[in-house]
Amino acid sequence: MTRLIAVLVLVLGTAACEREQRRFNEASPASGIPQTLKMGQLEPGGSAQQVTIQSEYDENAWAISEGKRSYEWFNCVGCHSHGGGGIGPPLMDSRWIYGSEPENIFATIMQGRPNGMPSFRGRIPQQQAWQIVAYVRSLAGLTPADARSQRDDDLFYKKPEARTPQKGPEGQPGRQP
Amino acid sequence: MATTRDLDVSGLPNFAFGNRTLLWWATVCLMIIEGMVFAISIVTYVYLRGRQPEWPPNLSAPGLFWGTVNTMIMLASAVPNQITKKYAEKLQLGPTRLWLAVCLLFAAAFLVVRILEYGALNTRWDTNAYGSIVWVLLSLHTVHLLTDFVDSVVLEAVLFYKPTSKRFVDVSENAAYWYFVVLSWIPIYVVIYFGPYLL
Amino acid sequence: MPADAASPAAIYDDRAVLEETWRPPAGLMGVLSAVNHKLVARRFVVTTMVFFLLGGLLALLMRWQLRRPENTFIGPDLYNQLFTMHGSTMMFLFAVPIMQALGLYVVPLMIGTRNIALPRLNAFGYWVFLVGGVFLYVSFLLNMGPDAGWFNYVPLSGPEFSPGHRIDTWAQLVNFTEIAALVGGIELIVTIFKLRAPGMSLNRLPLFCWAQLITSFMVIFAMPAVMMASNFLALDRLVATHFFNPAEGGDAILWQHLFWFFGHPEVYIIFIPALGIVSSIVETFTRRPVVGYTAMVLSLVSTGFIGFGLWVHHMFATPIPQMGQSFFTAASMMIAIPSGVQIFCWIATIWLGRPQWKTPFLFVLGFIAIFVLGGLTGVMLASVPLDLQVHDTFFVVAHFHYVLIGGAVFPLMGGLHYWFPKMTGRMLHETLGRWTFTLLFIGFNVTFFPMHLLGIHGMPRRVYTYVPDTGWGPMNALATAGAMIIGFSVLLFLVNAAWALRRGALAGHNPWGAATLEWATSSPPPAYNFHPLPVVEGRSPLWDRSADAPSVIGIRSDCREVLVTRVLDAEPDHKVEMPAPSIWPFVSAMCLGGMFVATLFTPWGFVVGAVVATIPVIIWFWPKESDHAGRAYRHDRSNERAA
Amino acid sequence: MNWPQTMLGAAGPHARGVESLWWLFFWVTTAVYVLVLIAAVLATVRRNRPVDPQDPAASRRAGVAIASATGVSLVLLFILLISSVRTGRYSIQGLADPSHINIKVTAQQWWWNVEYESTIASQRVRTANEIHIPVGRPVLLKLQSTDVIHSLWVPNLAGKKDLIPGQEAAFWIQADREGVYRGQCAEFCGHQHAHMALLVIAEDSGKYAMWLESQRRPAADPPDEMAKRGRDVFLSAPCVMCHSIRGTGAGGRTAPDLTHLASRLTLAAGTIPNTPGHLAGWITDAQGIKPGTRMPTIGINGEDLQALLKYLQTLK
Repeated sequence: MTRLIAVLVLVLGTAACEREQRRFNEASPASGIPQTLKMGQLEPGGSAQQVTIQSEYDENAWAISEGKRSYEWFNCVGCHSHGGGGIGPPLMDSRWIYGSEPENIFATIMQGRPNGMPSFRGRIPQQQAWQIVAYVRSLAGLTPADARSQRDDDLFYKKPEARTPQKGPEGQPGRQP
Repeated sequence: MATTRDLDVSGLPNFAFGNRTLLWWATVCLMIIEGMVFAISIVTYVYLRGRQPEWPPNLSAPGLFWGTVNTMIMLASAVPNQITKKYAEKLQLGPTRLWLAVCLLFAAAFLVVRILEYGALNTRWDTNAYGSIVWVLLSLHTVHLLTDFVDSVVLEAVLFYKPTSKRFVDVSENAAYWYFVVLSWIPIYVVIYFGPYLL
Repeated sequence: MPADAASPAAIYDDRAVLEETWRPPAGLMGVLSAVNHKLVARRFVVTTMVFFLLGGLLALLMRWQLRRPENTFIGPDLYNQLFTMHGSTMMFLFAVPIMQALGLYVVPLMIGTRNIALPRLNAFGYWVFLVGGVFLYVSFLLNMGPDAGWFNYVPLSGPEFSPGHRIDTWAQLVNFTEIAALVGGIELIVTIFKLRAPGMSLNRLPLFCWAQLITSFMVIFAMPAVMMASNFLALDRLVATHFFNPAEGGDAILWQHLFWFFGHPEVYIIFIPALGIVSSIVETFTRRPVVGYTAMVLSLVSTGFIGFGLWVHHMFATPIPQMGQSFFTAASMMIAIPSGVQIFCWIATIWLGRPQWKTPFLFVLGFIAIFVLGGLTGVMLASVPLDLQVHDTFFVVAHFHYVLIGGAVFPLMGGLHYWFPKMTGRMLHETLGRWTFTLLFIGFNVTFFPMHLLGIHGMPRRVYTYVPDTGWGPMNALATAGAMIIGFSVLLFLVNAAWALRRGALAGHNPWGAATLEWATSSPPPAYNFHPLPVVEGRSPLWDRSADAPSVIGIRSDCREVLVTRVLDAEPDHKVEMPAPSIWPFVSAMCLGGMFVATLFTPWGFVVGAVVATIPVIIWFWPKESDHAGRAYRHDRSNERAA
Repeated sequence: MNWPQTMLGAAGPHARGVESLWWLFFWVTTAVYVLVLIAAVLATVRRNRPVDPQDPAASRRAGVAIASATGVSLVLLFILLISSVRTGRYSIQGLADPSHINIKVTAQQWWWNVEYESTIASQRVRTANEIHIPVGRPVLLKLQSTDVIHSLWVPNLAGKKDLIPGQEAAFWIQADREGVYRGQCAEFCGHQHAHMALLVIAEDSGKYAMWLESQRRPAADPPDEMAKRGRDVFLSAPCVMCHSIRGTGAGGRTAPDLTHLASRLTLAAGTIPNTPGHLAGWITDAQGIKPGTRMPTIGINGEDLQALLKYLQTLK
């Protein structure tokens, strides 16, 4: 019985530790863009083994809140507004033109995309870029709920990300489900 | 060394009503705490009102109908409550059970009406500071209605299960607390429903 | 009450039967279901002292980081958690509860009754407190400790600038400790009003009991403010209400008003019981009742009242109208008068009496030396222009440590040395006690006096480091050295206590020759405290006890019966049966704890938790055989009938 | 870098009023403290004690002594109260002077944004962590905060004032002597609350006017080839996302304005002196100096870094 409790506390511990970690100066998960990046599902021969980049920023509450601040400071709000879209496509829904995995979103930010998405390579430092990636995924509900941000001290334009329903990464291009 | 001046207390009764009992003083302390909780919430309401030019801010004031109905039911519930207290202090088991059941009916009534009251508030708790404080005021009182309802149900069950003299003291104290819950609704009712006009 | 008709004749005033009726059950179940006020209170004192040690360790870590400029021993993130945990532990988990715990132990003995008024509620209060403390420290070890200061100003502690659940941990801790304090407050008020021994009218109530009574009333009036504030903050953080969101009508200063309306009475809730302890010690060790009993009681009452009227002196730097601030300057200065009167009365008592140089009395002298200085710097802080210069600097850190350590910890250490023989039956070692006092006195002054200078030279509070060119290095190093000395003295006290438990001299009934009733019982007192119940004839019951002093007879020994007396003149009124030990307060506390912790993660945790927590409370109230203890109930188990 | 930061070296009328009040309080309270200590010591060690500790005559005399001591403390407190309220009223006295200077100070997480207001747009000046003021003239600071509560405190000139988000506070400072006075944020505001200092540089009106004039000019063109290359490095590095240099394409508003960076005495809100070495350290490893600050770690080194430093030094 005590072993069970010990395991429980350990699991709880790692989850809580992970969410509350404040990582100030850390190399981001994948500095370069991995070669496994694909835009479509089609490929000759059998399906190769898919390398998954697990950005630990997804579960980190502080990284997501820093990502939210960078999202507003770097004027992503100008086109995507607070996730609802405008000139740029909405980020809260589950339709991902270029893929919803961390490395897909990272590539979109770095390379830019046609129809107006500027390329921020060299302009947004790596760590802040990955924090914005984590925040964008939390907008769509792809990250664990208890790490997402609550309301902010501004006008109450939408429900905070923490209370948007959790969505699984169902059927986007670039990554088999 | 028993001396002649010893104080013999063997003849004293083993229960009492009103402010002679321990429970009465504990209930008074509880009423002070709950009273302070309500007072601070009302002060917060007035403070937040002071910071806004327009109140409620671009929302319509809460509908008066259900709130007033509920206030009437609560005030009316004071009658069976007083009768229950009278019979309890006369240790008459039958009438106490009956009138406590009547009190429960009233309690059920104003709990149901309270659900409709929430609808008449015309705001959500997360719309703005006005919505937040109004929902907190109403919910705080609702928690007290619920706890009072559950207390009375348990007391009624105990009166059927094992009615000793101590239980009558409990019924009398519960009636006193019922008064507090009903009377503390009056200032909250005035603040929630007439705040937009008075303040 | 058992049905008198069927059972054999009730047994009155029989010590052996009394012994059996009041004996607490043994084993783990006995520990979890104990309701005897002495068992629960001793456990409470030990738990709060453990939190005192933890808080002290945090302080040493902070001092070690601050000992030289730009130190990298601890980073800003951990340091913010350290000083928040130090503040929250010392204020919520040590200072307020230990004064109440001491009251829960001593008050029933001092007023001559057998148990606290609502014993199961007392057990429930302790368990809720324990769950809260363990919850805070487990969160801290999981890197989830609060990190926005013990008073947690919004918007830094709001949802936007404190991501994660660190601040929610603080909000739930406040709920736990408030419930424990409120419950303790209710019990002490009901006990002091209704369970006093016959003859102990209100004007014969010992000053320690007056202090606990006034503290309990302050608890009842002040604590709801912080409960509402922390729950408003929790709602803002979890379900997006807007109490503190300036963009949607909320306000950051609302938090400061709500918190400090509780905050300032809180420091008097810590300080007034300490005044009670000092009065008890001064009375015993000068062998003379304290001069000016009425003046002392009126001073306690007026300190309690004025304490509610000066919370804005924590907010002089906020843009609040200047005229309002002057009112609070006057109120903050006025509160120095009652404390001054008490100091003068104690000095007069020492002047007239015959002081004995024992450890408790040394702590009282230390209290006078340190607290008076702290009170005078408090008068300085009451003035708006001066406060605008030294607010939120190390000058304030020095001030509140002078009035809290000087004003509360010194009397507390004196009180622990004074009542240790009564609680454990063993005397503490006198020389070790003197060394504890000397080291604490020296260490305290070496640590906190330089902080006055640091504050005047511009060092703000809550900084994890400072730039070398500010010249604050040497004084901070001195403060760190002083902190080490304090650590040694606390260690010495632990050694003294551990040694005394095994090999301390046996303390008889009244080792200090004191006057109050708790010294009429054996050390440690039996489970039923008094047999027979004493009748009180004066303010110092044991000193002016006549030869043929009457006592109370006619209380049943075969069930846990207690005499209830009237509030003003303590005339016997009726008798009440105290409930027997029960496991349900423990279970209710655990369920309530589960509810609060679940609320941290999902708002539905509150709804489901509330339903789950109601069940054990109903079972606790539900009439069961196990509610009654004593021989009276063993016969008529079978034919239980309506009374 | 060791500029004065103490309450006892008053360099302005407001701080001087408080300093004299401090010494009044200090001497009164010290006297009271010494008297109480003497009374306590005497009471403890006195020899000829009354035979009966509770003899009524002695108790009555003690009662009179207590009453008189309380009376004296009441009078002393009243004196302190009156002097405190009078000094307090003085601190808002500067409002009457119409020729005051308007400066808007916005506190952000862990630096101070200073804006010299003017009705003419081109006359406006935006700088950071330094407030230049002319000697002898009252200055009105309009205090705002964009995130959490901060508190502006320059002990040599005046008390402190909180900057509350959602509210604007007015705050008067005035310097009577030339000098550089250091101040620090006094309300806990997060990770780098410890390194959120600011400097108030009081200079005579002539120097102040020259400084203001130079701050109004946009950045000068880089004189030599290396500085020009430094500017290109600046415009292609992450710096442009947050910083602004008037006269170039960089227009970020969320970080300090670098148009006249080289004219400032310190970097990173008073944490490090403004030398090329410290500037290089700050650019490449900001988190090392102020862990948790909003300045990210920039991956520029070698040749680019030297060019960038050269360019930043031309921004006088």
